[in-house]
Amino acid sequence: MKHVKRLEIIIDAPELPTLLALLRAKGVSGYTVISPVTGSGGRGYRRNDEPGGGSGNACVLTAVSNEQAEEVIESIRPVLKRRGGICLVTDAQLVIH
Amino acid sequence: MKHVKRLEIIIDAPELPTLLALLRAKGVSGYTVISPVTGSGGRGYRRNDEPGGGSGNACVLTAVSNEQAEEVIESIRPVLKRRGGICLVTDAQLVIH
Amino acid sequence: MKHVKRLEIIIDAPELPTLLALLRAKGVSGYTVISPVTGSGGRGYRRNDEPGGGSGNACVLTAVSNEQAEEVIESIRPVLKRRGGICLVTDAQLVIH
Amino acid sequence: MDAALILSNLLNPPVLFFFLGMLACLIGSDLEIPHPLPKFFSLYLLLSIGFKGGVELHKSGLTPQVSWTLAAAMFMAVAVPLWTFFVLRRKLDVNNAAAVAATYGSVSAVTFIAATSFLGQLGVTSGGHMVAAMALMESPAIIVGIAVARWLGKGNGTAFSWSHLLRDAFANGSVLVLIGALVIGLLTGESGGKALAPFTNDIFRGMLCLFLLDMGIVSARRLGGIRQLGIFPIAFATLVPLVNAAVAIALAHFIGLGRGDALLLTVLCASASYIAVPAAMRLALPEANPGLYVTMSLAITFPFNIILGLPLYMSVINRIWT
Amino acid sequence: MDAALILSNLLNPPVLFFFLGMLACLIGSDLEIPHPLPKFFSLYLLLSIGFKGGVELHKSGLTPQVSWTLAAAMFMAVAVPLWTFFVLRRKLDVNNAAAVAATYGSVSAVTFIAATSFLGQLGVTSGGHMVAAMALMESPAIIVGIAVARWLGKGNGTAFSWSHLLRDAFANGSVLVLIGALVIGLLTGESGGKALAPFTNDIFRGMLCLFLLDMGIVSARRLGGIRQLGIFPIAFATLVPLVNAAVAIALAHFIGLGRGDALLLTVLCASASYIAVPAAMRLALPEANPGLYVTMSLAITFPFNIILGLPLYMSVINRIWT
Amino acid sequence: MDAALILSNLLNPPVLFFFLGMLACLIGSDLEIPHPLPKFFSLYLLLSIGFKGGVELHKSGLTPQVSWTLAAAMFMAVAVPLWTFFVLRRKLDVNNAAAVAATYGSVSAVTFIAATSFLGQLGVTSGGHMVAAMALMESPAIIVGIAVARWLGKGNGTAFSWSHLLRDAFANGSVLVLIGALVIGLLTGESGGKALAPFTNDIFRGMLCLFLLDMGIVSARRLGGIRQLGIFPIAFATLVPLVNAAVAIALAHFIGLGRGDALLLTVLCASASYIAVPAAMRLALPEANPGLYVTMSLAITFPFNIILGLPLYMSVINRIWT
Ligand SMILES: Nc1ncnc2c1ncn2[C@@H]1O[C@H](COP(=O)(O)O)[C@@H](O)[C@H]1O
Ligand SMILES: Nc1ncnc2c1ncn2[C@@H]1O[C@H](COP(=O)(O)O)[C@@H](O)[C@H]1O
Ligand SMILES: Nc1ncnc2c1ncn2[C@@H]1O[C@H](COP(=O)(O)O)[C@@H](O)[C@H]1O
Ligand code: NA
Ligand code: NA
Ligand code: NA
Repeated sequence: MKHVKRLEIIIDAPELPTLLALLRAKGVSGYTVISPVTGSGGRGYRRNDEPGGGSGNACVLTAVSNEQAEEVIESIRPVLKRRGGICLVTDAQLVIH
Repeated sequence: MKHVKRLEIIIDAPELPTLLALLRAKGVSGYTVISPVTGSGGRGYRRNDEPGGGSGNACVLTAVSNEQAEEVIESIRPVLKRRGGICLVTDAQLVIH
Repeated sequence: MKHVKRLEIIIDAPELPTLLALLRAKGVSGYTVISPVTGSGGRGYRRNDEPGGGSGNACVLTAVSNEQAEEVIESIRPVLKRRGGICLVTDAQLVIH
Repeated sequence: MDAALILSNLLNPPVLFFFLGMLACLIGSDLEIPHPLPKFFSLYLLLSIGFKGGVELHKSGLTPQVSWTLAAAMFMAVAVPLWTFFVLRRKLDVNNAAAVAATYGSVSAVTFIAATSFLGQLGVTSGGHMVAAMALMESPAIIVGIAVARWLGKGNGTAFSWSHLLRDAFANGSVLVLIGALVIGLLTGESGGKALAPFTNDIFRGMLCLFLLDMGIVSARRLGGIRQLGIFPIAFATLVPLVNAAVAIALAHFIGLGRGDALLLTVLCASASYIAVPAAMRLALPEANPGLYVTMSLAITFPFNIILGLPLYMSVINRIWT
Repeated sequence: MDAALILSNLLNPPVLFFFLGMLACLIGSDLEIPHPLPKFFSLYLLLSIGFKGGVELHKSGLTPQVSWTLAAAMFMAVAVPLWTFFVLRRKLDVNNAAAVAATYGSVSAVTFIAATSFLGQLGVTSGGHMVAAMALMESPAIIVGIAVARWLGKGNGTAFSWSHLLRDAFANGSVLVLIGALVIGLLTGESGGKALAPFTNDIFRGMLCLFLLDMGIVSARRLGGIRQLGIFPIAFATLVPLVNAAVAIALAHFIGLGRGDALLLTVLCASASYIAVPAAMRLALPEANPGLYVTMSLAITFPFNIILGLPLYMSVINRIWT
Repeated sequence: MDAALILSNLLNPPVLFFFLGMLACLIGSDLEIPHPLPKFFSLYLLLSIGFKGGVELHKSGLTPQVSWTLAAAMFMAVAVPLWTFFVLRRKLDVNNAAAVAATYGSVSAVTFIAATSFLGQLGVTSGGHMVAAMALMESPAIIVGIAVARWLGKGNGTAFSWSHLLRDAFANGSVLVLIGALVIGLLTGESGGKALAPFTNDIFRGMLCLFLLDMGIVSARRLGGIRQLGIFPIAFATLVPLVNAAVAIALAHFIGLGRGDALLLTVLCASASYIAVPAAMRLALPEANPGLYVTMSLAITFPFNIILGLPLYMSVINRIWT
């Protein structure tokens, strides 16, 4: 088992491609996406019930090495600043094949 | 980065409005909802495949300040007692715009 | 509140029944399933957009006692080895009815 | 009960797709109708059946015959949950007894629909007001079940509240769509009926096939769970429909219904709800175990009625009516 | 404005299902059309309306009459977001003003569809090229809105880029399906039209009912939020459609449209977008608050047009045209 | 190969919607058909095509002609995965070679459907038993592929088991729906056929358009990935269909099929599976890379057949048959 940082990023669904591109640019090739998710925050309640579209969020879960973590977080800060959303960081252990 | 408690609450989907009302009542304005999710627990397996309805659960993720945490948890206990479900608490760091 | 290990297992969706059977075999009766989720890892990007099927993953969340954890993890290793996927382990506290 | 009836029931595409679904599950196929498609099919079926019924009722009007039928339906919808509750109480706790009673007091729209398409195949006519009867029978059992549980169920936290009770009974999504569509059909009448016919009538049986394909999968999944239920629920799930059917047939004969309407009333009384009631019970009686009442109605009573019940009730009615 | 018109509009099944949805939400029903079913319905409606319009346009061809109509539509699609922006700017910041202006400059396909089925009920004919007018009116408002925000909006990080602007305006999923289906209808003409008719025409009103049932729920959910908007947005959401409608009626009369086409042009100008524009604004103007522009168009302007607007505009047109 | 054929194929609404989907993806539109709607469309298409085929087969019966066709289909379904495997083995490991071989040995129902609607447009008749041929061709390739991989693939943990093999081949959801619907069509015959016709026939082409719209998006998404595949898979994905088509045409001519049936047999052999086989391979050969076999069949062979294959095969057949 390897000590890693578990990053959980919740952003506006249309920002997902941008975010994933950022992650890949930082060499993060492993991530899991849960989309759509709904929620509420500083920008109000996102019901995601708008006809033919919706205001859903996406939740991106990625386990990165403790070294990478800092850099990855800094790289996504601007997205959170511009489009809202959060990033939750927890210490975890990764079991992989 | 701010130290927070990451609460992960899993309850019977129809209880979601009640739960969110409780959270807002405690001043928790930020949360993310994943619904429906399925699962199994003391009340058996919830397949969520019942025609035209289903027995899904909802998963509510919320990052609250260490001070709030205790109070929020106590406020949702009754719901868990009455309708089942769980709440998982982890230490996390919150990155926000 | 009880100290537990929070296991988060992400695997190829068709493997879900196998995995849940393994968990139950180890006496784990409580778990939550989020499916489908998409993602990327050693085996490439899973878009889950294949017509009439899809390459989705499933995310299984289970809180197990610290004693159980080790054994459960070892029992699912072969699945991760054979079919890919990951297991993230975090320390958590469980609030239950 | 003659073989021709059984056969013409079995050779009905919807029923065959139900079997296909069961087969898929039993041979361990990965076939599944992912959420929320089944919800779409049930929504479509409730909307269409309700709307068509409303249009028919608009044509026929409220004749004495119709009123008698509705009265009989209402009577059964209140009587069945009451008598079954006291039977169930001998083996089950208050909450579970109340939930099962409500399940069997209410109706299964899809069994009703299967019955109408069965009649269509036999060329037996039936009145559109029977849909109104179905709509009337959805809610009373829910009210009776919850009320009984509240009154006899001591010390289960939740206090009794009429407003909650009525909301659980009528604000239920499925009930609302069925009744709403019925009223809309009544208001718009034949012009509305014509405008929607291609949607509510023509493609109806196809959508029914899709829904029953899913129902087959879903009920087969629960077959394993039946054993754990024990003998009492299994016996209840097969015998009580027969008793209710018998009473319904007598009633139908007494108020002089035609053979088609008689079958539909019988099926309504013999069928158990697995859409509206479970949803309502989950909200109102969370202490009751869905593994019990859903399994009974979905995995036992529904297939029983679809496969054996329809031809059986029909043949009995044929005997008596002639 | 005569009662008969209001009534024949209200007795339209789609409108009644819209009310049913509102009712469900207001009495706290658990009725909901789970994601992504509404997306399926809107996709179907856009595809069908676009395709049928293309086929019609293929028949009619580009007559002067048609060209004038399209020109008028284009003019309004550019004029409305401009004039409303400066009105809005008095109370709102640049981004929100631009977003609301784009919302009201663009069109609501479903209001248009409801208008056509309203005309159908009155037996008033209209031209298929009106769909082309609708398609033309979807995007200009988006471009104007974003452009204005970029030019007047100082220091909001994002730099101005034409390619982004055009992509946001035309690569928008809903716009693309509508325009794409229109072109496909144009290319395949009557043969294609006949082949798809059962899908695009016959079941159309039924699908519209399902979509409006959802719209009813969704708009009712937002009724609570209206109060927080304050008086200005509410007044804007009800008065501006009337102003735009008046201008449109004058324009329609000036270029000599028939009564049917006149109503459709009026409805296009009076309606506000809640599918294409919000999606585009979310991408291009994230700083604008969807709680404002979505609520205005969805919870106020849409019901207003569907319930009162249609008969009102029609009766005015009837007065003037005769 | 004459231009008229290409054109009449391209001016087919379903094909045009396929292009619309591709266009949407290439210009970076946010258009997408969210999960599980595509599953709904494919389920509908498989159910309808299977059911209609069964009804047709019920009419025609098992004539010698029909038997010969089915025999030829079976032969190709076994021969193709075998010969292609040994070609593929020169460049790919056992698992990938087996998975690709199975993919090309099996069939693409949607290519088949596009071919039938192409024939419909040309006014060329074809037999319903061709659907039976398609159903027969779904599974053998899966069996051959897995069997070959198990026998030649040393030391990949999983032991060989016939029961698993058969389940992977026949319990596959899509295969089951297709075969099940075929059998149901056979059992219910014309009466069943008539009852479901509005659902399975009338709205069929519309649903096909929706499905192909999604297919366009999905294949365009993978165009980028083609380059990484390298030259061999690309060549294979375009040349092998031509080889199989040639053999199929010869076979069809030899057993004296009509032009319509000949085209359908050709398309079956030339097409590659992207629904049933990938699902089965994922379960049985997880070591094989879906990025390879799905991309080849979905992003290269499918568009190739839909756009060029159909008119090409038809013109060759026209030459030879006259
Ligand atoms: N404290 C929180 N806990 C969990 N999720 C949050 C929290 N704050 C915001 N979110 C999620 O992030 C999304 C965007 O947040 P915001 O930009 O603050 O509106 C919200 O819709 C929620 O889904
Ligand atoms: N130990 C656990 N780990 C993860 N999820 C759980 C656990 N126990 C219960 N759950 C979730 O909570 C829901 C309700 O739990 P219960 O009330 O115990 O049936 C279950 O359906 C699961 O989704
Ligand atoms: N580092 C990671 N963080 C989060 N999820 C991951 C990570 N690596 C793999 N996954 C998930 O596990 C699935 C299978 O992983 P793999 O077998 O490595 O392709 C991927 O599709 C992702 O959904
Ligand atoms: Na009953
Ligand atoms: Na407008
Ligand atoms: Na093939």
